[in-house]
Amino acid sequence: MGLAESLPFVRTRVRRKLIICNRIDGHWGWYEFIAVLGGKVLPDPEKIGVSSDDLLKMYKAMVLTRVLDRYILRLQRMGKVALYAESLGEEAVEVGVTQALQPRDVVFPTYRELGIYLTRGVPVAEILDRMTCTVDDPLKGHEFAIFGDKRFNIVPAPTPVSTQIPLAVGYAMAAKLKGEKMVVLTIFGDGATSKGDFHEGLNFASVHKPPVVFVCRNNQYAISTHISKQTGSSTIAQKAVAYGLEGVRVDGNDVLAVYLTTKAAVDRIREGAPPVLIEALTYRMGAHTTSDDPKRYRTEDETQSWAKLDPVSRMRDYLISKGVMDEEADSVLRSEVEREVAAEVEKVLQKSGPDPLVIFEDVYSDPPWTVLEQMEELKRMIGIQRVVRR
Amino acid sequence: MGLAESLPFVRTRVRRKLIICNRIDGHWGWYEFIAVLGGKVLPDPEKIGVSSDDLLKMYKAMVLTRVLDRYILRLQRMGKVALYAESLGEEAVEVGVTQALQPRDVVFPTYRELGIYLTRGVPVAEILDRMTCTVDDPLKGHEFAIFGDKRFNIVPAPTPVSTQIPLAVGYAMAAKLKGEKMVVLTIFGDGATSKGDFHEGLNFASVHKPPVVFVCRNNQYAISTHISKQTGSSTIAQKAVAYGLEGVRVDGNDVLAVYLTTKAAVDRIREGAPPVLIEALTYRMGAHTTSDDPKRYRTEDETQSWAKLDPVSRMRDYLISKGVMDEEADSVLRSEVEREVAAEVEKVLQKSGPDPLVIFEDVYSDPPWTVLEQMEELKRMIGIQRVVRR
Amino acid sequence: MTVMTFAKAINDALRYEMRRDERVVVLGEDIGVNGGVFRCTEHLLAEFGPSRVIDTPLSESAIIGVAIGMAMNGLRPIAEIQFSDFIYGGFEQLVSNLAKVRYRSASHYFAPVVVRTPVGGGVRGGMYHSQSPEAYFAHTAGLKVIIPSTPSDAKGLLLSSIRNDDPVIFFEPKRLYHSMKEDVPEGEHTVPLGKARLVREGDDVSVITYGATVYDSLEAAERAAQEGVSVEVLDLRSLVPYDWDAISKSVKKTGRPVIVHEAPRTAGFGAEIAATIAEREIYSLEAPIIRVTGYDTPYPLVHERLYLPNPDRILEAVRRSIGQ
Amino acid sequence: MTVMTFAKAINDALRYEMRRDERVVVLGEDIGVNGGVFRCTEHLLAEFGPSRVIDTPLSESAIIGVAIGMAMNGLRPIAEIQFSDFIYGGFEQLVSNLAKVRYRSASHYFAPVVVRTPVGGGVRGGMYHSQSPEAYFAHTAGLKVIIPSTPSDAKGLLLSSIRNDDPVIFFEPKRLYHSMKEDVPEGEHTVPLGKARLVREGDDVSVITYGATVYDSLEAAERAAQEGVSVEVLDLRSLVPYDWDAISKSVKKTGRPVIVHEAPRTAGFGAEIAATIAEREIYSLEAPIIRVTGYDTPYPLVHERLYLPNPDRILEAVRRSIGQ
Ligand SMILES: Cc1ncc(C[n+]2csc(CCOP(=O)(O)OP(=O)(O)O)c2C)c(N)n1
Ligand SMILES: Cc1ncc(C[n+]2csc(CCOP(=O)(O)OP(=O)(O)O)c2C)c(N)n1
Ligand SMILES: [Mg+2]
Ligand SMILES: [Mg+2]
Repeated sequence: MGLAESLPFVRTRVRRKLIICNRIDGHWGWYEFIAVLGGKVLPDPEKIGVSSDDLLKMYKAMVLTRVLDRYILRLQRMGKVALYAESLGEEAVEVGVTQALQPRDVVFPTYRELGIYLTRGVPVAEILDRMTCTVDDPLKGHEFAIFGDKRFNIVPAPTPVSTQIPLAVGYAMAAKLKGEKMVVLTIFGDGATSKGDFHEGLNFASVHKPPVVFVCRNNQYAISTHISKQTGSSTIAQKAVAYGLEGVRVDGNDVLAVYLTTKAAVDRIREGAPPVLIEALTYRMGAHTTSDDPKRYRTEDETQSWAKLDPVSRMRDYLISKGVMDEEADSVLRSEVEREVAAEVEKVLQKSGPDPLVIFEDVYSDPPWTVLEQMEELKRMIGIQRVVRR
Repeated sequence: MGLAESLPFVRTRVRRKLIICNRIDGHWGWYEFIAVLGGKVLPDPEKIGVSSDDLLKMYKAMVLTRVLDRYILRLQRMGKVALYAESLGEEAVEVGVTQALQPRDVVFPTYRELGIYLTRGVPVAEILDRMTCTVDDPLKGHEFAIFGDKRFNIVPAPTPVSTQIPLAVGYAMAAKLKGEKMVVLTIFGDGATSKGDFHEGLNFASVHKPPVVFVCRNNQYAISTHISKQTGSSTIAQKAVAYGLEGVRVDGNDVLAVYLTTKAAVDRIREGAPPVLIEALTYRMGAHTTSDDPKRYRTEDETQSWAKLDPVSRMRDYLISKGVMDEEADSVLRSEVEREVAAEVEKVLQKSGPDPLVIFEDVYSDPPWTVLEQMEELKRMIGIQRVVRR
Repeated sequence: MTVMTFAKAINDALRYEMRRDERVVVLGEDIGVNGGVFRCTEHLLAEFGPSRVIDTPLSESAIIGVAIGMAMNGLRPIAEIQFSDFIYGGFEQLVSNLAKVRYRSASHYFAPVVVRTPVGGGVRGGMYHSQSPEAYFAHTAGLKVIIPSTPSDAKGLLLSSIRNDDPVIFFEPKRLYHSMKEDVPEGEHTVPLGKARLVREGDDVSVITYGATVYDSLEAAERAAQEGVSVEVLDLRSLVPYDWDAISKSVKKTGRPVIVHEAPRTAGFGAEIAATIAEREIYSLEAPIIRVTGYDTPYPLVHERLYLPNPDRILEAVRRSIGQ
Repeated sequence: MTVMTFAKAINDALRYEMRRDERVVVLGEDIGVNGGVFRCTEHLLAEFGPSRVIDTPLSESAIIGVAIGMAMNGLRPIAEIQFSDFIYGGFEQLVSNLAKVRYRSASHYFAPVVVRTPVGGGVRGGMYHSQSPEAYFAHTAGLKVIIPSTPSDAKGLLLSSIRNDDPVIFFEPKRLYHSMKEDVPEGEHTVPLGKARLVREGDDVSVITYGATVYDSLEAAERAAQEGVSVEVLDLRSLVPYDWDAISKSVKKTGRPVIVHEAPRTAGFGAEIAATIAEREIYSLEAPIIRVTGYDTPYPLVHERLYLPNPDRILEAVRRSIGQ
C-alpha cells in the first residue's frame, strides 16, 4: 500500500491534480497531491486522528515560528545577526515534519528551519543566543544562521547544500547496526536536489535501506532560480523512482498533510520499511536571506497569489471552524507569544559575545602543535591589537 | 510516441518482460525490453530497414573487436601494455551505438570501448600504438587503456568514472549554441550511474536539452560490485524519470536492438528532441581489467549462462539464417581479420617509445616558468640518470 | 577612464569581451535574472540572452564539467562559482578534467575555461562564505591561478584570462567588490598573467601578498613608516605562474621577506613562496622568512578580524623581521 | 612477530581492531567479497558480515558522507577510497563536513573517521592511479594526515588513527603493498601520531621525506656514503601533526635539508617543511633548502621513473646541498 493510500481521508482532498510516480517494482501507482486543508469540506480532527492538543501544539509552533522569525530579521537589520534565512511561508513544512517525530529521532536540517527547532522544544532564548552569537551560543559563534544542539537531536547544517544528506544516511545506518529504533529525518530545498550528494545519498540509502526519511522543502526557488530551471522533472517526488523508492508529494502549506504523511512514513520506516522521499510543495514568501532582494527575479503577483495559501491562516481557520479554538483564544495566544519573544530579545541584547580564543576551540579533540602555537600567538597579539572586536 | 513505439518490429521481440517507466509529463508508457534478435522468428533485414552492407559492417566490427581485444590482452601479459580493460561480451553495445552515429557526431566513451574506436574506423595500428605507447601513440603515452583522437571525434576518457558526462553535455550545449547539427553520445557503465556527476549531468541536460544521448553499458558489475549492490532501482532506464527524460532498456547483446534504438534516439535528437537515456543490458564476460580476478566474486555458472547470449554468435547466426552471409564467408572474414591484426601486432612490437620530455608536453599551452625549469632539470638529469627507461 | 568598483570592473570586462568575442558565454547559479549575488553579471542576460548567460541548476560539478565540455567545443566559457567555499563540489571536475584534459588528450582537446569565484573573508561570512582555497589550485598542475586586488587589475587580468588557452581559476576578493573603486580604462585593457605589481617601494622589509590583504599590508607599511621602517609591498596578482623575478628582486634588496595571506598557514601558498626563497635567495636573507596568515582552523564567524592577517599582525611581523 | 607485507599489516590491523571494538566498520568499493583491489580487507567480510564490512555503490562522496554520519552516531568507520586519485569526488564531504563537523557543532558532534587510500606512483598506474594528493588535506584544518612507510608503522599508525577522536586521512603508498615486508608485532601495537622516525643517522645532509620515497632516499644515502657524504634520513610518518622537533634537531645538526616527496613541487607539502625551517631554523642553515619532488605536470604513464624523485635525483640534490 502506498503512503497516500494509507491515509484514506486525504485521498479526496485533492487541491490540484498532480500525478507522481511511486513504486516501480510490481506495479504503478497514481498518487494525488496529498492535502487535508484543501477541499470545500474539511475533515474533522477525529477523522484524521489528531488530538486537539496536537493540533494546538502545531498551531502554536507555527505562530511562534512566525513571530520569532520576524524578530530575528529585525535583529539582523540592527546588525546583531550576521545573516538570516527566514522561514516566512514555510512554517507548515518545518512544524509538520517535526511533529511526526519522536524526541529520539534525529534531524539533519538546513539553514532555514526555525520551525523545526521550535517544534522540538528548543527555548527561544537559546535560538536567540545562537543567532546573535552570545557567550551562551551553543555553537560558540562558529557559524551563522544554522542551529544545532545534541540535546535536541538537531545536527547543525552544513551551508553547502545537500551535503548533509549522506550524513543522515550514515547516521541512520549506524542506528540500524546498533539496533536503535530511531528514525533520521533530513530536510533540504528544491535546489539541493540538483547536487550530486542528493543523488549519492538517496542511491546509497536505496541499497542499504537504513531508517531515514528524505524531505524536500520545495519552495520553488533556489535564491533566484525557479524550479523550472533547476530540473526537467515536473515534481521532486518522482526522483524517488531513480532509486526504486517511494516518493510522495504533499501540500507544504498544509501542516496536517505534512504531519500525517511524514508520520505515516516515519511509522513504517521505524518498523523496517525502506526510505521515502517526501516532497512538500510550498513557497518562500520572503527573501532568500537578508542579503537577497526577490524583486529582482519574481513578480509581486506571484508572491501575492501564494499569500492566499498562508499556512498559518489556513490552520487557524481550520481550528476555529472545527471549534478547537476560538478567535479570542487565538488573540491571547498570539499576544503571549509576542510578549515572550520580545522579552527574550531584550535579554539577549544585554549579553556579551564569546571569548576570542573560541576561534581555536573545536577544531580537533587533540590539536596539533601548530594550532596550539597559533593560539598562543593570538593571545600575545590581543594585547597589542587595535582592531575592533565583535 | 516513445522510442520503442517508433520501432514497431521490435515490440514483438520481447525476450524478458522488463517494464520501465518513460515519459512523466502527459502520460505513462509501458515499455518493453527492446530486442530484435530475441524471438523464435527473427525479422528480415528489409523489415528492420538495415542494408546488408550495414549488417556486415557491424558484424565485421564485432569480430575485429573480439580479435584485437584478445591480442591486446596478450600484449598486456607480455608487459607491453600497462593495463587493459577488455570488451569481451560487450561488443554489441559498442558497435551498435557507434553505427547509429554520423562521423561528425562526437563520442565521450570510457576506458572499455574498443568496439567504438573500430566502428568509427580507427586503424588497428593506431590503437596498438596507443595501447603500447609507442612513439606514434596519438596520446603520447600520457595515460593507459583509454583512446581518443580528434580526427575521429573520440574524446579520451577520464578514468574517474562518470566525470565525462557533464563534459558531453557541455560539448552538446556548445554545438546547439553554434547551430551545429551534431549529436553527442556519451557511454558509461552501471557503476557510473551511482556517482554525482551522472546525476548532475543528466539533470543539467534535462533543463537545457542539448543534443546528447546517454548510454549506460550495464554489464551488471562495477569491478566486483553487482548491480543489486549498486542501486535500489531495478533498471537504469527508470533513472531518466528523475529528470523528466525518456529512458529505454535494450538488449545489449543484440547489436541490432542497440543500433536501431540508438539510431531512433539520435535521429530525433538531431531534430531537436530532448536527451534520452538508453540502458543496454549486457554482461562483462572477462575480467574487469588485467588486474582483476572475477573468480573472487562471481560464479562460473553465471558467466556460462551469459556465454549463451554471446553477441557475436547471435549476429553471426542471424546473418547466416537470413542469407546475408554463409559459413564460408564468415571463415574467410575471421581469418582475414586475424591475419590483419597479427600483422599489425608484429609491426608495433618493433617500435620505440616516446621521448622522455613528453612528460612536460600538453600540460599548458603556455607553460609557467616552473614547468619549463623542471623540464631543463630533467634534461640535465637524464645525463646522469641510472634508472631504467621505458 | 571611468571610476568603477571592483564588481563593476568585472562586469565591464565580461560585457566588453562578450561583445568582442561571441564564443564567450557565462554560466553559474543566479547569474542571469539576478545578475549574480554580487552583481558581477548584472545586465548581461538582457544584452546577450539566455543561451550565452546561463542560469544553471545548483550543481557545482556540472557547472565546471559543462563549461569544460563547452570549451572543448570551441567556446570560451566563464563559470561562476557563487562562493569559493562551494567549489569543492566541482573539485573532481577541476582536478581530474579541467587540469588534465589537455594532457590526457595530448592536446587533441583543451579547455580554456575561466572559473570566477569570490574569495576571502572580512564580510561576516562565517565558515562557508569566507574561505581562501587558492593553495589547492596552485598545487594542481594544469591550472593557472589569478587573484587581482584592484578594479583595474580585475578587468585587465580577467580579459587576459579569458583569452588564454589554459584554464584559469580567477579569485575575486569579495570584500573589495563594493568597497574598492578607482579609475579603470574603458574598452580594451589587459594585464599580463604572471606579473606582480609593486604596490609600494621600500628598502627594509618586503611584504609579499595578494588579494585583499594588499590593503592590510599597505596600512601596516604606513604605520611602519611612522616608526622609521621602510616596507615594500608586492601584490603577486598571479599565483600560477607567479612572478619570481619580482620576488627575488625585492628580497635581494631588503633581505627580509614577510608573506601575507588569508588562507590557513599550513601548506598555504605562502609556504611555496617561502620555500622558493629558501632555495634560491637564501644568501640574500637577513632574517627568518615570516608568514602572516589565517590560522589553521575553519574560518570563524565571530572575531574574524582577529583571525585575518590584519595590519596589527602584519606590523608585528615587520617588527620581528627587523629584529625588534 | 610475524613477517607481513604492508598490505597484510593493514589487513591485520583492521581485523585486530574490529575484533577488539565492535564500533569499527569498514566501507568502500569492492572491499567485501573482493577483499579490496589491493586485498587489504581480505577475509573481513567472512568474519564480520555485511553490516560491518560494507560494499558500497561507486560514489566517493557518499562513502565519505555516510562514514561521517556513522561516526557522528558513535561508530568508528574506516572508509576506503580505492585510489587517492578518486578522492576528489568526495572532496566536498572531506573539506566541508569531515574537517568541520566538530567546529560547526561546537563539539556537539564529531566524526572520528579514518579514510584509507592508496597513494603514489611506481606501479605503471598512469595519470589516475599514481597521484599524491596529501597537500590538499594537510592544508585543510580539522584533518590529520598520516602516511606510513613500513608494515609495522602501517599497523601501528592505523590502530592509533582509528582510536583517535579526530578524522584521519591515512595514505598507503601503493607500491609498498606487496613489495615491502618485515616483522610486525601480532596483536596490540600502536605508533603515536605526530612522531617522525629517524631511519638513518647522518651528519652532513638531512633528507626529510615520507611514504615510498623513504626507500629512494635510503638508496641515495647509501650511494652518498660511498662518496663520503653522511646523510640522515627522516621519515615523517605524520604530516598533520608533523614532528617539528625531529626536523629541527636534524637541521640543527646538518644545516643542510633536502626535502623529498612524490607530489608535484608547487605548493606541495615539502613547501611547508621548507617554509617552517626558513622561519625557525634559518640560522642553522648552511645551504639552500632543496626540494626533490614530482614535477608540476599530471602524473605521466611513460617514463614515470624519471618523473619520480628517484635515487639519482635525490643524490644529485644531496651533492648540491654540500656544494658539489
Ligand atoms: C553547494 C552550494 N552551492 C551554492 C550555495 C549558495 N546558496 C545558498 S542557498 C542557495 C539556494 C538553495 O536553494 P534550495 O536548496 O532550494 O533551498 P532554499 O534556500 O530555497 O530553502 C544557494 C545557491 C550553497 N549554499 N551550497
Ligand atoms: C570515481 C571513480 N571511483 C573509482 C574508480 C575505480 N574503478 C575503476 S572502474 C570501476 C568500476 C566501474 O564500473 P562500471 O561503471 O559499471 O563500468 P565497467 O567497468 O563495468 O564497464 C571502479 C570502481 C574509478 N575509476 N573512478
Ligand atoms: Mg528552494
Ligand atoms: Mg559495469
